[in-house]
Amino acid sequence: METYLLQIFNGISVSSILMLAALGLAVTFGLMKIINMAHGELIMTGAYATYIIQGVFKPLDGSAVFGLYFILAIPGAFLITAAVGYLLEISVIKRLYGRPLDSLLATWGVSLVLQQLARSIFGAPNVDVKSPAWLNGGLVLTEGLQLPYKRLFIIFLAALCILGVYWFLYRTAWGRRIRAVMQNRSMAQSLGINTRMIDSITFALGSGLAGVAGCALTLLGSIGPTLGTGYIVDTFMVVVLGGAGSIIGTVAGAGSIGIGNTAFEFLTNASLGKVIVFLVVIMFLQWKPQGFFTISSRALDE
Amino acid sequence: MEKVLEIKDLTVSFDGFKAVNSLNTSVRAGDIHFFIGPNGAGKTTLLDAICGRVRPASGGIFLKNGSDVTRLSEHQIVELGIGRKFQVPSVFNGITIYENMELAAEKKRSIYSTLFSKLTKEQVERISEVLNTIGLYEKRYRTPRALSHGEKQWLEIGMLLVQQPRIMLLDEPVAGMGRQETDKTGRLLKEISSQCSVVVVEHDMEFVRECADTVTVLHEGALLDEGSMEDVQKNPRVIEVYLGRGGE
Amino acid sequence: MDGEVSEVLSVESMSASYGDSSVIRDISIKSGKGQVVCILGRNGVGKTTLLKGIMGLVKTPSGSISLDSTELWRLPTYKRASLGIGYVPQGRDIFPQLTVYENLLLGLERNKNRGGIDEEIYELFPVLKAMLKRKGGDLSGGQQQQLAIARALASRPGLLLLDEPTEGIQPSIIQEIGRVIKKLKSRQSMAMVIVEQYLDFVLEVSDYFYVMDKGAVVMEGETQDADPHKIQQKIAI
Amino acid sequence: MENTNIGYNGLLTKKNIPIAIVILLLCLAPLLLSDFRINLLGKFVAYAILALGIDLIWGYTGILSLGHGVYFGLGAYCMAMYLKLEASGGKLPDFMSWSGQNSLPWFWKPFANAPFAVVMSMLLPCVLAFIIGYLTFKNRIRGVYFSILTQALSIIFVVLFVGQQAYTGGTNGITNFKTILGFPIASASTKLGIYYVAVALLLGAYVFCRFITARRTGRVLIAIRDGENRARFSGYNPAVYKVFVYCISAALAGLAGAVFVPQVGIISPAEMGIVPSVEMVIWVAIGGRGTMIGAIIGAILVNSLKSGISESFPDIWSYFIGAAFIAVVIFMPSGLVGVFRSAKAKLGNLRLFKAEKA
Amino acid sequence: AGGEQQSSSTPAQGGAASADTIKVGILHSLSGTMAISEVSVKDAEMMAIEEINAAGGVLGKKIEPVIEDGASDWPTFAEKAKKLLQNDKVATVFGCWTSASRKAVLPVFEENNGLLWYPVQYEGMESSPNIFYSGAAPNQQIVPAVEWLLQNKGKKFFLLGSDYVFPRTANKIIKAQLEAMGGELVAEEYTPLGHTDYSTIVNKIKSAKPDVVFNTLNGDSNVAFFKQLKDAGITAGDLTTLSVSVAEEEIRGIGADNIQGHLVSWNYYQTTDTPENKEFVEKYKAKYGADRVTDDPIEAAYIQVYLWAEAVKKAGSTDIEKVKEAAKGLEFKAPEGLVKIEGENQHLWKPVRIGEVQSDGLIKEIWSTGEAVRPDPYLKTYDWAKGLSNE
Ligand SMILES: Nc1ncnc2c1ncn2[C@@H]1O[C@H](COP(=O)(O)OP(=O)(O)OP(=O)(O)O)[C@@H](O)[C@H]1O
Ligand SMILES: Nc1ncnc2c1ncn2[C@@H]1O[C@H](COP(=O)(O)OP(=O)(O)OP(=O)(O)O)[C@@H](O)[C@H]1O
Ligand SMILES: NC(N)=O
Ligand SMILES: [Mg+2]
Ligand SMILES: [Mg+2]
Repeated sequence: METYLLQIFNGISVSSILMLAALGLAVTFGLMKIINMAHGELIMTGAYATYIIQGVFKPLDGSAVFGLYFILAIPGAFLITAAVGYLLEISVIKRLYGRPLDSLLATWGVSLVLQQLARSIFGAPNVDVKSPAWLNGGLVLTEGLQLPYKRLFIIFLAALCILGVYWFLYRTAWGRRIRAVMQNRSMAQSLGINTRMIDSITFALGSGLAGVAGCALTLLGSIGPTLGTGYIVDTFMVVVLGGAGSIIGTVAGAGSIGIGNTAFEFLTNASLGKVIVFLVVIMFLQWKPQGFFTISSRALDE
Repeated sequence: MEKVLEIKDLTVSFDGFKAVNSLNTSVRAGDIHFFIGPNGAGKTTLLDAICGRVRPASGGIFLKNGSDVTRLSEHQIVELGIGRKFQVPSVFNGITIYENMELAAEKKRSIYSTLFSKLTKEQVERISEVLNTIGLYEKRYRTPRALSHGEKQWLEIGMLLVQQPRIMLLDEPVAGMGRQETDKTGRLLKEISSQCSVVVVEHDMEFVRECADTVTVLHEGALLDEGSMEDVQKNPRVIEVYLGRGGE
Repeated sequence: MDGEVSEVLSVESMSASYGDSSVIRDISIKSGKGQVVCILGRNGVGKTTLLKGIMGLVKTPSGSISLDSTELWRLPTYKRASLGIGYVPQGRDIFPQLTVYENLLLGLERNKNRGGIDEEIYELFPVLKAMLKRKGGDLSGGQQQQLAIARALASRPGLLLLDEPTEGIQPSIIQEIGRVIKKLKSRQSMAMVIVEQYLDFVLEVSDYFYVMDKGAVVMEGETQDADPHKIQQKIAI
Repeated sequence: MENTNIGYNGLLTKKNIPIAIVILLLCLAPLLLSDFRINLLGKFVAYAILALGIDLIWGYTGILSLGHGVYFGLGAYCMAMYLKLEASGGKLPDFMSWSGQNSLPWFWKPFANAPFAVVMSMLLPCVLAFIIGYLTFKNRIRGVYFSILTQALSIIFVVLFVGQQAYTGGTNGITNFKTILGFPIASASTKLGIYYVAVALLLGAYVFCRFITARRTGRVLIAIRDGENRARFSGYNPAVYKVFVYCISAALAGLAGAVFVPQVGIISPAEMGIVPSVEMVIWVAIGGRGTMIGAIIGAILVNSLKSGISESFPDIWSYFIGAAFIAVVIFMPSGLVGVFRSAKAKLGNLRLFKAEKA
Repeated sequence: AGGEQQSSSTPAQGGAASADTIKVGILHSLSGTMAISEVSVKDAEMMAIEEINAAGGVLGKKIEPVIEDGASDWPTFAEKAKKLLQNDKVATVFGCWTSASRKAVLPVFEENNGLLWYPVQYEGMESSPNIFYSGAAPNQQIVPAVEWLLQNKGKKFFLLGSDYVFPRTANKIIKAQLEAMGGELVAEEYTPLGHTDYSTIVNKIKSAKPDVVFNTLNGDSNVAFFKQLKDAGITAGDLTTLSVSVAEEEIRGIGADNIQGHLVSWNYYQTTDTPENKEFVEKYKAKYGADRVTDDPIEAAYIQVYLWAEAVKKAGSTDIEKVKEAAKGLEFKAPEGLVKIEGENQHLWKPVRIGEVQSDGLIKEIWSTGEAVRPDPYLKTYDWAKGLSNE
């Protein structure tokens, strides 16, 4: 029984990680139509940002204050990665709007460069980010059922980010501007919106979210130059399964892939579990070619 | 005259909103049949239903041979001889204007025939003729990307002309055209109506008056009036919801 | 042109091109407060391009464009809009995935201190009020056209550019739009440039007209003095 | 956009000068380059065959497959099975015995026959592409949805091939070949022979693709790329056309895989993965999509560059390659061929007038 | 950061070997997923070359390294191996990490009669005349570890590995051994390389209740596994894990506090107490930074360069056949202790050590064979291993 309860919790936990990792992509890909192959490297940037911030706090290691670095690391990773995203936007991405397939190629180049950059700066081997003490241990429900605080924290963080992004995009004037620009750049301009600025901000936002995901991932896994590569397909799958352009879809997509993955992994093994989940996704798309939350359109193309 | 298209009890709804509501009407062979009505009356939606773009919630659309097009896919409907021009001009930007015409002129649209067969001499001549008619002969080796709004309208009409469907659906063909072009379009329609039936949606009343054999007025998805233009434009309801009292 | 009205828009010897292909050469037009100026011409002569040039949506290699004596030529599109231009493009350009209401709110962007949408707009286009929550892209063609006009009017611009505003609109509303234009004109607060094919409409609402052919003005004059047949002929060649 | 009016003329026109030059250069290369370089070039020629297929579906039809590595891999595995069986000389292949397999699985047996293996290297990808294509295109899965779906396909295949070590050699893949049709695979003359076969196949594949694109079929494909729905309302069934080119493209990828294996001496599941699949698309983009010659040049050039730069700067070559990708996309949106063409156009060679006269 | 040095020492390439240098190839993944491990190994090889050159080189000539990037991709390894042998005509190559990359280059070395020195522990069942294996064969790492665990920790084994040839083959060996020695297999799980979520696996471990988890995970996955194992409230005190692909370098990425108390099996640790090692660790840290650590593959990579140089000196030539002949029985005082090249299969005699991870990230030896163990890649000396190899 406990095994099954724990497995359900694991499913939710994996979903929340996927959600966090995919949220930035939901913005840059779902909204901006940039097929951002460097998304994984932005996640990596967030993880290394966390590493740097931890380094600053290193002298305090041992004291209770040290654990607080992580609270700072979340906005820190967001800002640093958003800044990287901003630079990327004004140098490369801005030339690619309306050319989604070209964006795939250029961002692929970007991902190669970022990976190598990480290797040059931080060295090829993995680095260690020490988790804050207050996230060690877990919520003990029964003897065999212990929910790690780290995973609970990530679930909380993912929920917070989703709500924040949803509110920002759908409830604020900025969100309205962003959506308008993404749908029709020249008309938005004609209405007095500084589309260049909106583009940069939006891409920076999506990148920053990837950074937050990277920060969270330091709690669970390795921090190395290729950290992001493992997430790229899964996150695209999440966004596509949910329906590109829909934040709620991203939640649904992450939920079903995450829970599916853990369930099938539990019943079979990790490899087969992945195969089954992907097969199910492929079959699902046959039935709903645009994912869970379809955005219908009367226009002839698209 | 014999009916080439019969719309029976057609309802199209979007999330509960009935854009077309229990509509019954028919189109006769060789007719130029206009659908008019206020913005949002459901005219475009009706054309969408006829050419398979939207699936009706209920009702059917029957051809002369009795087949119900609401059960067919888009290209099958085209094969049965229904051609469509869209409200927003849509042509293929990646190939030249001439090639756009070629694709439309194709009779068998299978891979085999596009790979191995050649267009007949008549087809080639027809394309040149139509290109001249629509005034794009000079530009035929350019891509339509660089055409103005009105020119694209013409190209789309031209493609229909070489496609030679049995029923032609035109959604606002003269929108964005000048008087001259509008008159020309009118003449064209009359010419081709000898070979096929033409269904037109338009807001240009002068044009309607000029060309229409039959006029159907839609309002809120349903039929408001049907008959000749002289008759329907006297209908006070039509004047109220559509024509306005300002003169027309 | 009439010397009394204060000049709002003045385009002088502007050229415009798409990439390498030049479409408009050396064109000059003017419009003053409370004045409606009309651009006529056959398909493909460059009317839309002219408006896009004013908005900064196409390359304008040479010329000068001034709005209330501010030079626009070097400014990006959004700054031009912010200085007080409302634009209704050909093809409507509604934001398809935003609701009607959001589309209207975006009309206020250039004038951020305006609180909300004037009730007047809804009176003018009652259909919009009924559909505030519907997605812009789901509207019918004519409804979208109305929305596009409403959106441009929402911020009360000093200059209104309308590209074939009556296209796809039902006759009764065209009359209504005509009345609105006249009303706006009578307020003397706005200059308007309208591209139109619908001659009757133009003659009714405009003060001054330009006929274009192949990227240049080939005829211009006061509407009241004009002979419709002459204009028609000029357009036809 | 690019290929405005190819195809009105036969195959023997000035349009074919570029391909003639490329093939000639490839034929003369062995006189100038070392055996090692020729072997490498032969591998790039295999990639060029694959690039033709990708160009057909992407450049012409607008279908972006991010899983073409799968078809390449399937073709390669078919060939590798044949080579492995020939190498093990009737005995159980080495990896099978160390994976605990005691007898040759039934589906391996026919691959001892070379013609069968070659046919299968194209047929198998083609059949898989048909199944995938039929389902997805019929159900109107399009654009990035299709791309991501093919990514999933690619992951599935990698994981399956890795997992079935006893049948596929697992992560290692299949390697350690000895002979091909009885000729020692390592000998210089065999290698040269294979190289020329590869060049001949490239030419064949080019002619085949040009045949398709020069016909009205090519125009239909572009029409589908630019407006699938519009094409539908013009009476064409996009699904049929898409399945058709997708299958051809997969078969070409399979062929490329079959040409790749004897030259490189190994195929592993990683070659079916996302990374190679994306790179394949990049070759075409850099060469110039929508032009067959661009695909060939892109494949050969990008790979030469990658090999060359990684030899000179083994630690930091990613910087150069990454920057090159970015630069090409930004500054040469139509690829190398596009740059060449616009340069030509600027020289006053207005094709319009010629077409006018024709 | 490591790796700046070789750019200065990478000579111009392409020409034939000049008279006063001997070209050698270095072939590792410097990019891609394997770079996390292989870059350090490359660094160790470069250090050895520099030392030898500083001491006058071999046969009066300086060693000139030609570095190539295998990019974590097996066909690329094959391509680069061909390039080194055919184009650069190198005297020998030091390279590879994964067994897959070694299998990929093996035919290239055999066809071109080249020489490869391979520094990583592996699954055995191989003995190419063109390869020297300086890492452990199964009987020098896995087999003694299983035996020790059975004696000291318990009988119920949970086998966890990455899904590729080394773990699968290693587990095949372990299973045969367990059966022969009265152990019990409770589960065998594989995860794809690069797998990052181990919550389900940890849950499976919890419910299987093994005495021992024998861990053959490779690379990044170890970080995720150990972090998540600890989060689930399982410590080394509750459950023993023994890893064969986790060394000091990997522990840095995992975080010492996450793996403290868990066991590993290798031939060498940074803490290994020999005078040679003291010097080696000092030199390595001086060269690459005080925060860097040495570990088993790094040490093996380092000594294999010396072994080759010694063999060349003894042969008086870089000719492959002569070097191979000279290498037979060659002994070397390595940081791990005295090692010897076994002529029969070109593997090394190595001491075996089981260690426990300390809070500082270093490993304390808790058991050792003392002297070097004879390499037995085909496990011919073990009765229970009869069916495992078809040789
Ligand atoms: N996908 C949809 N979702 C919701 N409402 C829709 C959708 N498509 C159409 N409608 C609504 O259905 C009604 C009919 O639209 P339709 O486009 O058929 O009108 P129309 O008669 O062609 O008008 P117009 O003359 O303005 O082109 C409109 O009120 C429109 O808003
Ligand atoms: N994007 C473009 N690229 C290149 N040329 C273009 C482009 N858009 C329009 N043109 C060309 O510019 C010329 C003028 O076009 P424009 O749209 O301004 O015409 P218009 O007068 O508005 O016509 P219409 O009444 O049909 O809308 C046309 O001949 C057209 O071929
Ligand atoms: N030899 C290994 N660890 O792959
Ligand atoms: Mg309509
Ligand atoms: Mg226009």
